[in-house]
Amino acid sequence: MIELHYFAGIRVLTGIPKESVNFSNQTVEDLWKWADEKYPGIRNSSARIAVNEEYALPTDVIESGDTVAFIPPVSGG
Amino acid sequence: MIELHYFAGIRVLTGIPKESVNFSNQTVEDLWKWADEKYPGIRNSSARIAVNEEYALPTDVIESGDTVAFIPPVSGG
Amino acid sequence: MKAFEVVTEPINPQLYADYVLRPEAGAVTLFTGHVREWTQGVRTMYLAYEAYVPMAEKKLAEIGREIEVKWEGTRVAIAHRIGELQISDIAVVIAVSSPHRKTAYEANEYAIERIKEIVPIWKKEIWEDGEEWIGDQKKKPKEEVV
Amino acid sequence: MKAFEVVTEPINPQLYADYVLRPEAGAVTLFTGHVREWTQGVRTMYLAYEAYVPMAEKKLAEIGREIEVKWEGTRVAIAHRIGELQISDIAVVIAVSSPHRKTAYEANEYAIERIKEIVPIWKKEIWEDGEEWIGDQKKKPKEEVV
Repeated sequence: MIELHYFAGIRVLTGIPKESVNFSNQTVEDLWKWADEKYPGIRNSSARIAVNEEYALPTDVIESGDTVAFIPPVSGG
Repeated sequence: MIELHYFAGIRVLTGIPKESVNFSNQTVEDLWKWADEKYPGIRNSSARIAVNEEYALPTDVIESGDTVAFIPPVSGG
Repeated sequence: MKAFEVVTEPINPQLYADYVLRPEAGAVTLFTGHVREWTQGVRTMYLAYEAYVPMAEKKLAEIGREIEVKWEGTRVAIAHRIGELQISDIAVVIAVSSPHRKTAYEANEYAIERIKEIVPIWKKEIWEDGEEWIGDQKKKPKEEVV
Repeated sequence: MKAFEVVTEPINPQLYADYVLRPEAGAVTLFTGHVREWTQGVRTMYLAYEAYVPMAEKKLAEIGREIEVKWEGTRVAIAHRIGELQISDIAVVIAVSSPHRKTAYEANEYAIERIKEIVPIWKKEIWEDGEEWIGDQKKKPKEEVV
């Protein structure tokens, strides 16, 4: 299981702030595909994915127990 | 009469913070000559002269009642 | 206080300025970002900020380390507030001390630019006639603008 | 407080930041110049500042006007302390508010540069083994430096 966090505009799109899903030993790219199927449009949102609080590359592998966040374009300050 | 103010290093040179002197209808350049005679070296100190709280040009005329200040290179901040 | 934090209460900027001050410091720059009433002709009623708090604090600390490496002798503290903020409230404070002033300005400006690039914090603008999460696209409800 | 002043008591920077804040302001930069302990390997014990007070306040206000003309929408307050100042004491505070941050940084840095050019205030450095009024020449008692 991994934990997924959704923020700001992405949370509006998913309708939920977080969820746990069965996902392990797959890449960030795989997660994008899964997410875009479940939440059409999420991939076109310019969001980035962070794994365990670090921005991740498409080829990074997600392990069971990881915390993953969908980070839409930030607008702090 | 005009009032002369001396500050910082210039005050160390003159030994006094201010004085009143008889001076009117003469230029800033004339005052520099007078001052350098009374306080040798004052002219080489890189000071500027302010008349009535504004930096003055050598050709500006000083009138009786004016307040004149010798402003050594500033070092605030 | 922590040197790099996300807070929900009003920010007291002086705390962060005091934190970075040291005997070697000749200059302290303190930047505060405030909720502005008008942006491109649209009146903001208030803002709501949201953060991915643990990652945001980690990224703020990372920016602090970047600065302390890039400009020797600097010390940095940054706080960002989240939740509902009213006009003129402080959203972010950045304090930088440095032996010399030029560095204190440069490093401070660097910090705010980096915050806007990498720190997972989001702003929702609430106008009289709508609201929107603000991101790269900077959309505004054009038809509704008076 | 006045927006442009020379003071003898400790400076509370927040007063000046509060003064410049307005609903249009998205950014406030606050610069504080502090007495630094070490300058080029020489240890400062304390500083003494002297000013031609009426002219200094006039020139500070002039700098404020220059800024408000040069950068539209800015508001400025500046104070300089005189008398004896200890290590880390604030000698000068500059507060600038602006709709946008870039201007707030630029205008603030402009203010400190102008202060160092035109405001009749002088600094005397007091070291363990001597003292000197500091001016353009930036002399130091070379033989005495350890």
